[in-house]
Amino acid sequence: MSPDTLLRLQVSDLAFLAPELTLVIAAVVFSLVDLLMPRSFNRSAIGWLTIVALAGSAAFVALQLGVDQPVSLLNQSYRVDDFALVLKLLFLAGTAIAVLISLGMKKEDLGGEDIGEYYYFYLPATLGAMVVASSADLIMLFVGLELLSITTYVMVGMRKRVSVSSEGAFKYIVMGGISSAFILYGMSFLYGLTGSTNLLEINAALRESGIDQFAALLYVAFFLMLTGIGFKIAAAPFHSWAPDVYQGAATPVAAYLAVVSKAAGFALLFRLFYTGFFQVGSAKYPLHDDVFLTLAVLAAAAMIVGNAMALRQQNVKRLLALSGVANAGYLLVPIVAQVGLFHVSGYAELVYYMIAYLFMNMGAFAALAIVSRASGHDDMRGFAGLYHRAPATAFAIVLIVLSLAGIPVTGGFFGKLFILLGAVEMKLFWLALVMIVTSVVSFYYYFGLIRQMFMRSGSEESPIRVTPALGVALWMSAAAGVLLGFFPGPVLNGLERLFRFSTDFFA
Amino acid sequence: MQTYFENPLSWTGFFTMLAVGVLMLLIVLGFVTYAIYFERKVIGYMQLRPGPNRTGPFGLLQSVADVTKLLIKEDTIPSKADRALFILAPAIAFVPSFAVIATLPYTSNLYAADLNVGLLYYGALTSISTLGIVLGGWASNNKYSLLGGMRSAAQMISYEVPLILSMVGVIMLSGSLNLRTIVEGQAGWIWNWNIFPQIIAFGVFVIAAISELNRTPFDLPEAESELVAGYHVEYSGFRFAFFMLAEYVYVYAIAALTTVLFLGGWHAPAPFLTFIPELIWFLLKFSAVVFVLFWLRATMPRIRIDQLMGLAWKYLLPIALVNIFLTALVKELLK
Amino acid sequence: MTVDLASSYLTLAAILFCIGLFGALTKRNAVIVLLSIELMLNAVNLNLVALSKYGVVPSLTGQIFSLFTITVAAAEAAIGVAILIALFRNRGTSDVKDMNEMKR
Amino acid sequence: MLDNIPILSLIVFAPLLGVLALLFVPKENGRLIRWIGIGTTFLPLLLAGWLYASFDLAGEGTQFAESMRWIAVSLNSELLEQLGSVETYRVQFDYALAADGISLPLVFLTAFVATMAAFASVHIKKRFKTYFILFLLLETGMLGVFLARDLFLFFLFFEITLVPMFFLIGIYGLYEREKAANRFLVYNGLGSALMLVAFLILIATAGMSVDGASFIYSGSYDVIFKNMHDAASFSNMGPEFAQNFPNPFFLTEGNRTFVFFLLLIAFGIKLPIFPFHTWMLRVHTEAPPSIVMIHSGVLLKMGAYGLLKFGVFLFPNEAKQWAVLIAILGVVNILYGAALAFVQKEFKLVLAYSSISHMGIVLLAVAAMNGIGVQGAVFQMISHGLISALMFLIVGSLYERTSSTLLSSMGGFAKSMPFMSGMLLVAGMASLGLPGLSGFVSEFLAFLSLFDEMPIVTAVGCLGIILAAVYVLRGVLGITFGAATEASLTYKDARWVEAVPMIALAAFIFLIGIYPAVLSEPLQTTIGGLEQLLTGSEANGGG
Amino acid sequence: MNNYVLVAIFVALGVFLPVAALTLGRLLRPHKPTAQKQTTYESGNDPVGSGQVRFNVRYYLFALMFVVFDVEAVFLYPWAVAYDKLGLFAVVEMLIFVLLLVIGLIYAWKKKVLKWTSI
Repeated sequence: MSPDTLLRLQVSDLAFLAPELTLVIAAVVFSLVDLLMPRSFNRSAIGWLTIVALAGSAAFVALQLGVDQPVSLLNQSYRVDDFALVLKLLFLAGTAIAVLISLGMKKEDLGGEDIGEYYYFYLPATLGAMVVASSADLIMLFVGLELLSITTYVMVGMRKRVSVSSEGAFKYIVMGGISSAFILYGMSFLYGLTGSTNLLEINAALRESGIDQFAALLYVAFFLMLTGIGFKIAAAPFHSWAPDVYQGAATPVAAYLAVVSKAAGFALLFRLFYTGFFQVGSAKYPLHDDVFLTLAVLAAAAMIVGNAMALRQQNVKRLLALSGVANAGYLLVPIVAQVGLFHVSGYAELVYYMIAYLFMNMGAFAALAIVSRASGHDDMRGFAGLYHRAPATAFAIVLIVLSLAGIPVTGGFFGKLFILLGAVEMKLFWLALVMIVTSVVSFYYYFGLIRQMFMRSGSEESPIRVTPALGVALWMSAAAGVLLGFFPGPVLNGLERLFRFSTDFFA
Repeated sequence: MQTYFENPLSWTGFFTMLAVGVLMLLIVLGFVTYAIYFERKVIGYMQLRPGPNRTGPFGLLQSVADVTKLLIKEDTIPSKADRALFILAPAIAFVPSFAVIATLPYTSNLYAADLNVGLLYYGALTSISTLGIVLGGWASNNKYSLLGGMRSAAQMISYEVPLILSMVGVIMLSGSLNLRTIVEGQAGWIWNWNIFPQIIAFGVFVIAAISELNRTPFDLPEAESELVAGYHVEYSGFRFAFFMLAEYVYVYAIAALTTVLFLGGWHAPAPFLTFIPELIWFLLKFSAVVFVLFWLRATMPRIRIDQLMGLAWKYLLPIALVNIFLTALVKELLK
Repeated sequence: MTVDLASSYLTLAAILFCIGLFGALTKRNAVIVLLSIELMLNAVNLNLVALSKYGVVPSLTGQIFSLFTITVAAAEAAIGVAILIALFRNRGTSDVKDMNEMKR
Repeated sequence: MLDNIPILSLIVFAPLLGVLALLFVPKENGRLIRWIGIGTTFLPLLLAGWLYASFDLAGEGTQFAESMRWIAVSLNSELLEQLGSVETYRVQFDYALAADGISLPLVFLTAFVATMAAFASVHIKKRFKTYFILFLLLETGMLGVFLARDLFLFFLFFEITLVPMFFLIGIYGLYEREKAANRFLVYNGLGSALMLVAFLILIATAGMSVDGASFIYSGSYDVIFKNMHDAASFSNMGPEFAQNFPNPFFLTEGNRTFVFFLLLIAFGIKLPIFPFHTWMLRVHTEAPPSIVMIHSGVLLKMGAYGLLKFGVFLFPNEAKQWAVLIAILGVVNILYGAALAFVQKEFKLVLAYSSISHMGIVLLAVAAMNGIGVQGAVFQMISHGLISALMFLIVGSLYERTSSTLLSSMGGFAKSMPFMSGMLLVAGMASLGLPGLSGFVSEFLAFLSLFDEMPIVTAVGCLGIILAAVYVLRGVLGITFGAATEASLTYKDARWVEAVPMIALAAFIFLIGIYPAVLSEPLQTTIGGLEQLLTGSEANGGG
Repeated sequence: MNNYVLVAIFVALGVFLPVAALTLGRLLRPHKPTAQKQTTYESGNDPVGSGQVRFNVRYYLFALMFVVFDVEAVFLYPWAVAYDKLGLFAVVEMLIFVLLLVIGLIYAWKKKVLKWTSI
């Protein structure tokens, strides 16, 4: 590949990169604002500006939605397709809510002195997630992933004076570093066997040449990458870091990790394994089937381990972390239930559940932010007697918890339902059973929150003050959960219309 | 030489190369011995005193005597020191300084290794010496040496950045990292020498290079007045000699590199002067650079440490960056 | 694939990777843990560079990839140490075994 | 006239009107809240009565059907482009309600028991507003379950009952209320989860129908029913399609058995069948009396109803094949419940185990797999619903006075509380199956139906009736005529707000006992078809 | 390839020299250690505490800055070599890249990282 044959970025292509560029420019400008403004300047403004920037970026994404023919930029390494665009909207929405939650919290619980940095760090992290969603090249995928990871390492460790924060951040960076190394190591083999880092070219090369010759290496590459991605999406058995890291992180950061970071991991997994390994294999080495069988096993493990471990948790952040592990399992199911006679990729199901998951998880963290602001800790008992102290908030939390538990009629329920339907269509009965039985187990700890709020009395009786930002975040999440429950049709139809497996992945 | 590079490796080739290596080693050692003598003389004359003149004719054997003294001096290792690292540190400081010599070209035909990434190789290896210095400071288990080592490392890495960035302009002009190609690009009249189109880079390079050498006015790591002797407080005998040796070998390397990068290497300043052998031109330029280094030592006072760091990051680095884009701009305009 | 040469590089890379992984998971000193991760990433670099020359289809891309890996590894190491310093200031130790403030 | 009014929707959602009204009442105004709560329950009751009255006894199949498309999600449009002839392919969940002969009496029972339980809620002492809101939500859920005509809607209403029950047990129950609520939630959640899997498998296979150029997956009971019983109806999708692909919507023999067992376990938990019954004991002892009335009177019937409607009607072959198993499970339930009821020291537990025993009779009737059996099962459901509601109503009233339900601490109430004692006797007699009361009819039908098929099993089951007589008499007689304590003489008899529902419940027990046709006639409309189904299914079987 | 053999020879010689010199030195020099000789030097006083004291975090910050800009150089070098073939757009791209890093520099400047306050 000589430099002359490179497909260079044209100025006209910049329009396609507008969402990303918005974030970059905003991050740069905000950092300068933060630097140059005097100490007396209220840094919350940067938080609001961050939301504005996210909204602007989302507007650009929304304008691009519905592309017939995906646009490939930067020598085929960056794709603007509906797969990516929808996920980008998801990332942006999740980030905006996380920032909103932050705005309702005390400065000391977030970044202390560095509150300005705290806010605008969300931008590069989200940018990384967006790059992951859009890239069709191993290098690009990796760079995006690392931009996201490294920024979040810092965000977790932002509260420098808090010992658990540093500890969580350190654990996170060690685990994140190891997982990056695994992903990279796997990618290096994939590259070596095909001579390209472009996913489409990799797929074509693997399909053309047949894999018998070096099947072992290919399997090694797959398992290495899977291990790494398993860490990133916190699926069991690679989840051990999650509870510690979430506990160490500030509440909105934990929410961000649980939603945006995880969703980006799924984008990576989806794109990498679908595009990379689609129809790759031979009679002797059915790689493609093995890949998805492995994912199924991983999904089952995540669901079982996540839910089982969450049963004993008293700390709500750790609980949500483990619930996130279980949810990673649920989210893997539609990826496993892939192409069949009457079923093409679980994209719509996956994204629908992701949307529901976004709102319910953000809502749960907003609730935690409200409660821990009043009680000063993250323990379950902080919720005790909430019904008496803030009935409306308690009601909103009930809606969110119902959605998390997957009780009808909520977004969480329909998300799981459609995932199950897909799995059943593909005759993955065992996986469907595991999924549903484990989600029943999850009732126990989700309803534990309800037990605390309605059936116990707390040490204090005074009403809890809910800051407007937190209130908005909470109610928005609760309302979205309910709306998704009553009207799942439009969203799902929209997703179904937008996503085309053949064009979004293979054009 | 060339034949040995192109043909498959044979034992003859290997031994030839070994011979070249040994020869270079001897030359470098000779250079160091007399560079020290030369330095003392230069500074002596500048300060209106004779300099060393007792040992041998004109004091020519002074350095030899000094080396001999170091060789037979008792070598103490502090009981609290980390023994393994303490022994290792001088070697780590010295080895890269000698290894970089391998890539320097002297004339169009006289060179050791012809690396296509010569400049990168130079940059990569020199930074290893920093490790030796930090290790030496750390292993001594002495407060002065630790601080000296840390300071030295901080200084060296700080100045390495402008040093490396200042070379980017030169690379852009020649389109290669190969030192010989860079010199080839400066043939012809004197204004083809990189020093003129890259005058900004040259300024940055020289300042950064002096600082890399830990020489006055940037010799803070060994600031006698506050840190006794810096990172090598605890070193004596020949171990100390190796730190010194590394320093002077770097003087050699930097002087040669400056010549190659900016002063046209072996090229004569004008085409009609090419009758003088290339090696002579090279040596002339080389000696001039070395002399300037010594001259500076005699002239300049030591700067303060806060000024030192500020200079690197606040002035040299931005200037080096600006230089890169100025070069790019000019190249685009001239296209 | 030029199997002979490549496989020796790949084996070396695999060994380095495993040493790094072992170190990252078992060492008590946090700095060594970070170094081990660097070792893993460098094993990957070795792999990439070797495969860019001896892979099935040799190409420069592997070397470009390794540049990015180096960059990312640097950033990761920098932040790792920064976090470690913050932790050390809070806790006064860099022993991984002491990082257990959050068990339940 | 009825054709124009969505009466079933009105029945189902009438309680929500009360919820809406309650939201605007300040929570301090306890009296008003109670009256709104009780008053609201009359709405569905009246509507259900009207429904019962206007039910066409001569008609076949379902009546008052309502249907509205709710969720339609198009699927895999990408594949369709390649298929060509198919234009849309979607999953469709309808809001579909309809009443048939089996659901009709159950709806009435639900509305009736709910009203009675609302009266019994006078025992609730705290957080009235929340209580009644939850109570009415629960009623909506229960009514919906019996009327839903779409698998998905059924599941939805089924789940909706879980949450209010959880709160009602957890907030208003006795000392171990949280544990009871948890048990309830997890067990029932598991049951409904398994049910969901079974439903989804059904939807994804037998739920397929072709409407012009549209492929539709739906949860419609009618579609699935048709497909399950008529293998050929799968091929109502165009012939060119059937040739090109193996039918992907085919349930293999193994799959059918698998789904059947999923359903058996799912509804078995709710029913509850023997090994899955522990949660129900806790609920019976810990929940407030009014809620136990609902629970024992209605919620347990949801399991039986589901088993009948989805287990037996959709899988007649499998049900027949495993009838012996079901019968044995029934007998185990009967004997186990009866035996343990005999040794309990707590009256509530006696009643709880008696419920298990009585539900065993339902199973037994179901196992018969004939018209009389189904009739017996429904009779038993209704009868037990009424009896246990009455029992727990009385127990609640007694508990309010005695603060204990230990058999040892109660006795000789006949003197101080003649009315309540009388009612207790009526309930007890009905429970042990005294002729002239509802229990007799149902038990008679149940045993009669099975006797032809499995005489030995039936005979063993009959033992349970004798045991029932023993434990009921032991409990009831002890309370009414046993040795009186000093305190028992000071208790006051029922207030009118307690007496009215007791009388009403007892009246229905008598009514069914004396004039069973009131129940059997609407039943016939559905069972007629079932007879045919069961006898004919062997010829058509194998889907 | 052979170029690197020569480089290796240079490295080997670089290693050989200290080893040889120090071994030779051992034969020549006296070796009479005393405890006094082997104490750590602290301007003639008895040493206090450990020599490996905690040093200022500032050094670390410089290391960080170095890493940032050294890695920048890794990208600048290939760019500079291939500069003639890349054209104006690559200049703009590199300008953006460098500007982002300069913002990092400004950040450090404003946060007083570059100001040397203590030892």
